[in-house]
Amino acid sequence: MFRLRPERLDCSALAQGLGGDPRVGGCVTFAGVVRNHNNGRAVERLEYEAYEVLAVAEGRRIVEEALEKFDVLCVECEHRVGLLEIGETAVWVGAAAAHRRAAFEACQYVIDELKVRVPIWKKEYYTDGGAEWVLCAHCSAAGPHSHPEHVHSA
Amino acid sequence: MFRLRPERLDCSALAQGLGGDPRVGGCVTFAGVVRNHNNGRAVERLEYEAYEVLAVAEGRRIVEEALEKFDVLCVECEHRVGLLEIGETAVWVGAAAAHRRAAFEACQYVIDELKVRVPIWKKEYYTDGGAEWVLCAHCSAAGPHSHPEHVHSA
Amino acid sequence: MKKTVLEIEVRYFAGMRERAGRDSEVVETAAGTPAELYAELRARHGFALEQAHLRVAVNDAFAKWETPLSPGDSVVYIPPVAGG
Amino acid sequence: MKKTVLEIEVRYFAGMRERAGRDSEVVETAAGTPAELYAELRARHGFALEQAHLRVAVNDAFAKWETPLSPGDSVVYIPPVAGG
Repeated sequence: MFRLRPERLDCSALAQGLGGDPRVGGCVTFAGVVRNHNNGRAVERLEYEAYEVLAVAEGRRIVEEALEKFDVLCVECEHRVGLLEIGETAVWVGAAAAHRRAAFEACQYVIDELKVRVPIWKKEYYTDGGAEWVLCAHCSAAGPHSHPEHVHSA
Repeated sequence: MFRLRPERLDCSALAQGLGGDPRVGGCVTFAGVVRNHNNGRAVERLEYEAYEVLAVAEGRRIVEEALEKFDVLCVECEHRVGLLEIGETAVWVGAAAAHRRAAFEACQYVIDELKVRVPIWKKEYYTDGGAEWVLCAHCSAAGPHSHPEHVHSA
Repeated sequence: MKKTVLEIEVRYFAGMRERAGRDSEVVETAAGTPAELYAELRARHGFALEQAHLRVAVNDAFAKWETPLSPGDSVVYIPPVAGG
Repeated sequence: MKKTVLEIEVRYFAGMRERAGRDSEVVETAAGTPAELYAELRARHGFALEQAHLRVAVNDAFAKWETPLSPGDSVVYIPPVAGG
């Protein structure tokens, strides 16, 4: 399941929800956290804006794909929208499986795909007073389907 | 840091402890959970026994290696000892980094190495009343340094 | 041949929303596809991004740039995403 | 040449502990290395595992099988581990 949330993500509850199935042997989680820097600039806070209908539809598709591709029992993902302070969780992904390899793979798949496919945008507010919608020069140059790891957040 | 614990692991507190550094952009965690089955037999509970001094020394070495090998800010690992019920967490690994790839790699490194190097053993109590120290036939045949993913737990 | 004029709803997000100075607008256009419509809107609002750097959604689903538009369609241009 | 007899503490874990029926014992042995000592102990307690499937620790650190033993050394034979 994939959800957008305007309030803080409850990572503890999300992690606990993963382990309900007695066949689960391993749970892998990823939390993307607001960093205090990006591309050399000091960041004070972030704002996430989503094209909600399509973001939820695409997020759910990615979760479904992970469930099909990997031998996992449960995959969950939530993404925050609105204003976030440093240290707050912007996105949380969890995968549970009988064996750990599949849980690692599914968790990585979801966050990798989310970052290139789900229509959510981020505005960085800098400590020097400026603010910018993050629009990676590299990605713009390479086209809309390229969005490698070098970018912006974790 | 690596610790052995006779009481339940507090995964929420462990996860929260990862994110303290404002440079952290991504946290990856792995929780190894007691499954209700192994190699086709129904498992009722588990017992973990450690050669404590060496287990702690080797566990800390593995955590140090992860900190050196990957661009991570924090790596933590705790392993349970004693009797565990189905669904309880036997081992928890967390890694925090500015960028997610390093956090995933460090987390996987620690659990992969722990499973082959740290002197901790597991006794399975089966629902049919039997009990056995887990001693993988494959691993015994291949020698002490071989202990691939097929085994026992996640 | 006279081109049909359609009413199309365009919604804007993030940097494009700020550049356009609005969340959405209904445009009357002779554009037959999202690609043609983007050329019009880019000229009107001064959007920086070339079409090649965007994706497009029609009626809340990803669509091709050459999909024929129908009256009342809702169009969203999607700049490079930055979630996570 | 007469071999020296050493007192060595051996501690047992997991299946070896249960097989030996004790946590530890002090053995007087003419074995000069952990390998020679394991052969003795295997014969005495009937341990199933061959040396090739074990590691050995001397004084709480991993050691080589041919490390010379000294009086008072503490030895642990380590069956394949199963943590995690």
